[in-house]
Amino acid sequence: MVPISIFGFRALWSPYFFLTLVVLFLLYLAITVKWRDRFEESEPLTRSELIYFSAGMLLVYITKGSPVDLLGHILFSMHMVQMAILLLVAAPFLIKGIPVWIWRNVFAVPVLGTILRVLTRPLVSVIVFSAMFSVYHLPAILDTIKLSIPLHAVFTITLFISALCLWWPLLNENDFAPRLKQGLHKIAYIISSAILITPACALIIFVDTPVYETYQSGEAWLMSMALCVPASTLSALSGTGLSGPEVFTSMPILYDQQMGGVMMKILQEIIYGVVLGKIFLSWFRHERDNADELTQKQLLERKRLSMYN
Amino acid sequence: MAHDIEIIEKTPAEYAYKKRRSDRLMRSQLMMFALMIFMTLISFAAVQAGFSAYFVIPVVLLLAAVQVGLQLYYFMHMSEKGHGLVAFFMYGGILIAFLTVLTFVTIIWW
Amino acid sequence: MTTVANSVGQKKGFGATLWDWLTTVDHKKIGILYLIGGGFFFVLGGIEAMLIRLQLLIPNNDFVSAGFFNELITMHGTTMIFLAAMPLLFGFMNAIVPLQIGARDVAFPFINSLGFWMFFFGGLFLNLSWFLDAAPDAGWTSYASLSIASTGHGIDFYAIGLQIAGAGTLMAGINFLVTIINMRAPGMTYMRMPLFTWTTFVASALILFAFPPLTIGIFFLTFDRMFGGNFFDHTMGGNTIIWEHIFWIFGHPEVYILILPAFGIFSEIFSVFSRKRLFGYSAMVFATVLIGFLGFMVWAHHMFTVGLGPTANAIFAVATMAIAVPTGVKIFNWLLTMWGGSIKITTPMLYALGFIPSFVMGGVTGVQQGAAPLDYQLHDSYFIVAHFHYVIVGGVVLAILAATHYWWPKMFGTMLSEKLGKITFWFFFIGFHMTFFLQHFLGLMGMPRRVWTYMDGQGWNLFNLISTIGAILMAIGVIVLIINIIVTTARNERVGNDPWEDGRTLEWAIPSPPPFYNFAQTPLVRGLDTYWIEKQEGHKGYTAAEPVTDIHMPNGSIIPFFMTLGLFIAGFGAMYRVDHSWGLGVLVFGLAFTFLTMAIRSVKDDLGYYVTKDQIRRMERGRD
Amino acid sequence: MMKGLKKWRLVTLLAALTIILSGCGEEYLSTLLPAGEVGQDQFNLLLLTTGIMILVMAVVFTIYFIALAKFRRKKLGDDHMPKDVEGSHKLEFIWTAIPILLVIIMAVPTVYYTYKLGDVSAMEATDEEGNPENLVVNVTAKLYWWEFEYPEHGIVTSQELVVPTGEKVYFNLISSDVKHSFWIPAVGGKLDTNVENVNKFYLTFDKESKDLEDGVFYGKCAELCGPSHALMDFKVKTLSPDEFDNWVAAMKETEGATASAESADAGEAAFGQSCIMCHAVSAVGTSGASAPNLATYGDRNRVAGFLEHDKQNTIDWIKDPQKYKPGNLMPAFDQLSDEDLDAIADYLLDLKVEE
Amino acid sequence: MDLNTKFTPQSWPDHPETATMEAKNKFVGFWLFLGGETVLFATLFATYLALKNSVPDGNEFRTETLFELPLVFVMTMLLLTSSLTSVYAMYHMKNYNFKGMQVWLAITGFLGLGFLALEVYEFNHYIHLGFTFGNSAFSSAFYTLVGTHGLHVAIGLVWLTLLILRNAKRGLNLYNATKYYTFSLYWHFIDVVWVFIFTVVYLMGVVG
Ligand code: HEA
Ligand code: HEA
Ligand code: HEC
Ligand code: CUA
Ligand SMILES: [Cu+2]
Repeated sequence: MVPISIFGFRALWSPYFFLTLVVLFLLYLAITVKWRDRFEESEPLTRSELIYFSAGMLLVYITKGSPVDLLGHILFSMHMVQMAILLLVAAPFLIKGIPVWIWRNVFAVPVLGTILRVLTRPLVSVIVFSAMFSVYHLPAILDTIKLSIPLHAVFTITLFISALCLWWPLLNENDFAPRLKQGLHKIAYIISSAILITPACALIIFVDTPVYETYQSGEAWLMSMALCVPASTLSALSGTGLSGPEVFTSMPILYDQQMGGVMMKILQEIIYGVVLGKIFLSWFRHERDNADELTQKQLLERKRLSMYN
Repeated sequence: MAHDIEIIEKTPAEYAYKKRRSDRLMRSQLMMFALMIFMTLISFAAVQAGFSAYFVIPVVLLLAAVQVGLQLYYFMHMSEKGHGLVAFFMYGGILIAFLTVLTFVTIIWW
Repeated sequence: MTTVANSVGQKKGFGATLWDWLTTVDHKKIGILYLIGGGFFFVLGGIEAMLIRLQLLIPNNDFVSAGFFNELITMHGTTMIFLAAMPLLFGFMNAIVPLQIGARDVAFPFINSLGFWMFFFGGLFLNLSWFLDAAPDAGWTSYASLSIASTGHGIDFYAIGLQIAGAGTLMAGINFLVTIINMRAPGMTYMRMPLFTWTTFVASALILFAFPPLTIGIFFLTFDRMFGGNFFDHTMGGNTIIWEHIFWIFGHPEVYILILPAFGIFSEIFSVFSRKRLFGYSAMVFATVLIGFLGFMVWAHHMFTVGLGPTANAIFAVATMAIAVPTGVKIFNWLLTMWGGSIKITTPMLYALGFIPSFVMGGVTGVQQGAAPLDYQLHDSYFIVAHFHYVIVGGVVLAILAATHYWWPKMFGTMLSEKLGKITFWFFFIGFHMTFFLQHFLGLMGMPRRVWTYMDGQGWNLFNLISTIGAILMAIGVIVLIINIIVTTARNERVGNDPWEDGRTLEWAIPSPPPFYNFAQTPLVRGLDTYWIEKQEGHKGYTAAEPVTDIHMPNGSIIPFFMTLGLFIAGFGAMYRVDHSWGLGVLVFGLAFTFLTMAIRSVKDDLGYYVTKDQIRRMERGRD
Repeated sequence: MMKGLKKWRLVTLLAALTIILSGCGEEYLSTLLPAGEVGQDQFNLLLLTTGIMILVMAVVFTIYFIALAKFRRKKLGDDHMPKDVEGSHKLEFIWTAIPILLVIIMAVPTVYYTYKLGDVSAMEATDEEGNPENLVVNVTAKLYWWEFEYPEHGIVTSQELVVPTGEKVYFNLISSDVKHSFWIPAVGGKLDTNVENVNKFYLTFDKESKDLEDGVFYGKCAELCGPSHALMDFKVKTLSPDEFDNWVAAMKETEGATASAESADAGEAAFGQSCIMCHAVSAVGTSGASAPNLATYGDRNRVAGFLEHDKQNTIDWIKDPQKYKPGNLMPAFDQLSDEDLDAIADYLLDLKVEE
Repeated sequence: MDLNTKFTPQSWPDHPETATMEAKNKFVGFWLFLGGETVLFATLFATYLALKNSVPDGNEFRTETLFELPLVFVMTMLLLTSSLTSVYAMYHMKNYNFKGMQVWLAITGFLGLGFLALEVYEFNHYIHLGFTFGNSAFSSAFYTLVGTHGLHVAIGLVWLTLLILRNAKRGLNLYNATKYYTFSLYWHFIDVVWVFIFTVVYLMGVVG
């Protein structure tokens, strides 16, 4: 078995990507701390916001920059883990990490705000995300995307944005943009999004042949490696018998693929489970803290119902 | 006595408001009906036109799902107040329905 | 129309009493009916169990014949699950849940009574098979190839009887759901509902979603056996695995329908007899909901050896194991409820204490079975029998026995003897472990389940012998309980509102047994364990939410009885249609009769009646 | 330190378990004494999960007994009012997290073995000459007997499965009437024989059966299949590869054997008269017979899978099969004279391929 | 409750279907029942999908050749329209226009009857072709799924007739308003199921 370190430092740790993220992080600090007073209605950065944002950035780097990314090009199951973490963990973290007042300003930008408001409408966002996610995993599409660097970048970023839109209505607590107020609606939203990505996962899990060219040994696989391995390294490696994923793992390709589907589904279920738990908890707190008000409501309702009795 | 019925008359203004609202609602429902008919037509047409099954099946399924959503939310008023738990149970039912169908088309052989 | 006077109950003749019970729509009386019906079937199922155990006492026994043995296990399983455990739980739900939420009755009193009669006639139908033709003999799971091949009318009895009883269960489920959603007293927010109410709620939701698949599955079976269908006939393109899926899509949630109310019962008991509020209430509620939810995702763990392929097995294995987590949360919360409390060991508490170790043992073997490759060895062996009796008897039956002692004073106004209660417990508990503990090892030693007899020399003799002796001890325990009930009823020493003295929930705030309208005034709920709060503040009874007003009560009706009778008759028609020409006529007549009663019900207005303020005041005064 | 301690405890626990569990059961029948790799894998999983379960129970029981000992009202006094606590997030986190951890520990080997034991891709593998590399046995379950076909060799046998040790044996399983389930507890379990599709799996047999008490492993039908489900046993003979080859050769030699009604042997004649239409006496053939192949009857260990293998039982069986196996599909031959029965039994007991 | 209380359009409550405790119970209960029905039909659909075109050797009935879309299209239109007419009926119910409601409900009933008649015709046609209930597993699954829906329509029609006739003389009150309302929910639900039937059974059947 060959270790993946043969691809060299750049492929493993994506230094340029790392630098980009560092710059973004500095920008974040600058806006939220240094230049904050230049914005009206700004509020001081809270600790939890900082933590969420840093964690989000870190996860983005881990999934798209670190060796995980490279593995994700070799193993389909790793790719699915990467997707799950990027789309279902990093995305909500970033939303929560950016202070509300910034979001308010973003949504106030004339055209952009309107578009965002449409894209983050619950019905739209859940459909767009599921559609993009499912389409992405159609064998023909995935194979095409993985053979072109720009296409891959564009699609990854769009998918990520659609994930942000998916999470928005759940996390938002203000009226300037779409939000789901009631716990029940949130639950329905989560369940329907879980359902909508199931067909894609199920197909991946239950199809009985390897369907992704770019995850099988051969030309396509090697070409797709170009996405994260510098061309020079790759050409230097040619002739070392680099033929396909089997060089790095003993797992049969079909199992890798099925495991990918299963990993995606399980991770997604765990994440959604945690979110459901949180929704339940906040519902519980709401009921506990507003018990008197709820009682008044019940008394009124009782009166209404006995009016005609 | 509790079973003396109180009758509350609406003022003319209130009544007019109620009328207006229900007429507006009715108009939107009529539009939804038109939409539903339209979608049905598309479904049948897509099949008749003989496109590839890989295209037709997702499309007709999607249209069916949307149509059902319209029925539930517009004709059956599932979005109105007091339908929270109702919606919850409908979604629960749909989830289980979905799982059942999913297994029957995957892990029962053939 | 029932008048107020006779609802209050003067001395009545036998005929009038009978009529009263046949027509009652009062949730408390229906609760008692469920207890009687369920209790009867429990003893019946128990006797079947005893016969099973006697047959397996020694190798090569011929105490019963092979065919009869299969009828015994089938009827034992079916009776215990559908006609004993569930109805007994329904009995307590009916009697207690409306009281706990401060309601005067359930949402649909009429349907409540219909549900009971459906259960009862369904059970009767099923058990008449012993006398007519032959009893069902394909196991309580009635896997399709065997149940289609089975000759005689046995399986037909199973199909039709369960269809009728199942419809009743579904009605009861919807009824409880609506009752809990709509009829809670002011101030009873969801997060103040006692756990028994919560578990009833979730179990009812499971019923709502689990019973329709069963209905359909049984229809398929009926069609295949009686009307020329081909769902399960592989020579005609059919597929027997469909039955297995449908049965377990129903069957797995069904076991949680049984255990969740049991959890609820124990939650009440732990908290009352530890004199302490339930530890981690919100986590308990969430765990309940989560168990209900996950309960629908794991059914294929009963089908690991069917050959669904490694991927399906792996998914369902992991999902199955996940259920251990919320269940564990519950177990630890109970332990921590006791921790730091003031534990009084009454009979109900004794059952609760017996429950924890028993259920944990049953639960962990469940998780072992969830490990698919290991289950290849365990499936259909006595290990499985041991597992599910540990969870069912160690969980559900102990809960039912506990609830019997705990709520008996509330339902009947007199306390069961504590001494006899404890004797029952010890016989039952020791007998239970003796019977089922060794069965784990029998399974591991290669003994398949559902075997009519076994050869000598396989190393199973001793454990089977011990197991049978244990079963006898259990029977003695049950007999002591029956004696206890008779003695207590004869002695009839009346008790007050709160006989355990540490009651926390609303049912203990009103007289035992409660008046037919339950609460003279609708209560105002002031927190979790509202009666406990009132007592702490030195109040007597409960705070009222509104002044004394006239109370609207539903009318009794005989229609549910006749509606079900029609179906009962139609069932015979459907079954005998195949071999007698009159069958069709009977089928049509029965259905027509039912439809007629339904039409009468829908055309005849039934608006109920009022109990006036004065009458209430008089009755409440008469009590003190 | 803590960790080391825990590990140490787990190891002793497992060791103790192994001893306790293997103490019970018969070698030829118990899952606790695995005689093959599959059974061993499953047994290891049993040990692992049992270990975890005992740990869980130990924790629960400890808290339980301490609580019970410390907080009795008898001790605390009748008017002791405990403090009400709502809950504890820290504790709740602990008892959610630790079970999750334990579940993961169990889930990993579970998934691994599920795939490992489900891997039948090598079933159809052939060597250069197109000969199958692995032994494949087609099992057909019938009311209430088992038929084993060796398609590679063109032979069939029933009631007794004969397999070589030390290699993977692949099985194709189907049922011809109602559902049954194929289980050899000591070797590994178990797979259903459905009516509408062929199920596949493999087992390995690591121990020769001749040292066992009866010289065979016991096999069981594990799915309720009618009145005689309990009696639908079969036996498994495991032979060294050489002996197995000999056995196959001997089986092939019975080609064309039949029982003629005109034979001088009274037993053969009577058999040819009444029985040959259902029972074959040649082991060469394919599956699909309506009654067990009797070519190896004399080598058998049991009559009809479960009765003591002797002449009296053979006669009794032929006279009234229903008495011994209710619901089986062989008609009674009580009209046969005692001499005929005696001769048939002798004839049958002489049908052997082993020495 | 008093059946004789007379309302006027002005005093008629905004939500008559949930104006009393009994009404609200019925309303919630009926919705829950529909949730259960969803699972019930799902089981039928799942079975149908598993057994679709699953026939013994030599049997030539297949979805592709059996189903005819024009008939299904007409049936669909009838049922969809009846869904709209029942919306109209509820519109009048909420406005306390009893006559209007009854008329629209009657129209709904006739449309439903038309649907049912076509379905009977369709089944009859198949049976004459030899595609009987016992023809194959596929036929059993088909008739059971579509027939269960048809049975729901039939029950709905009986219910509707009883409602219309029973209340013809006494007009609208809070006691029967819920009954009308739940009927309309039921009817919409039947429509929802049909949408899936024509999609999954007929359209996907013709596509293959
Ligand atoms: C009340 C009924 C009841 C209950 C509650 C359960 C609970 C569980 N059951 Fe059981 N089961 C049955 C009734 C029940 N079962 C019946 C009747 C059958 C046989 C049907 C038939 O074939 O006839 C059956 C069969 C059955 C099988 C199929 C076996 C086979 O036929 O091959 C399986 C397999 O996974 C299983 C698993 C489980 C699991 C994982 C749980 C879990 O819910 C248990 C969870 C509880 C715990 C685990 C204990 C407490 C937890 C802790 C203390 C936390 C820490 C624990 C860990 C980390 C492990 N059950
Ligand atoms: C709620 C469910 C429930 C309950 C409570 C029980 C309770 C008992 N069960 Fe049950 N059992 C099942 C559900 C249940 N069982 C199921 C689903 C099956 C599987 C069926 C199948 O394979 O299809 C099964 C199978 C089953 C078997 C395996 C059969 C086989 O596979 O061959 C055995 C064997 O020991 C058994 C024994 C017992 C015993 C001894 C009790 C005891 O706990 C019973 C205790 C009760 C009594 C003993 C009542 C006694 C009362 C009297 C005797 C009164 C005396 C009478 C008079 C005075 C008139 N059961
Ligand atoms: C109608 C077919 C039929 C006929 C005829 C028939 N048998 Fe059988 N026989 C069976 C079947 C089926 C079994 C398997 C029974 C079981 O184990 O469930 C069987 C089993 C046996 C067995 C036990 C087989 C074993 O492997 O242990 C013997 C011995 C036997 N038959 C002998 C006879 C003899 C001798 C006759 C004639 C006198 C005879 N049979 C006629 C169908 C038949
Ligand atoms: Cu064959 Cu049991
Ligand atoms: Cu289960």
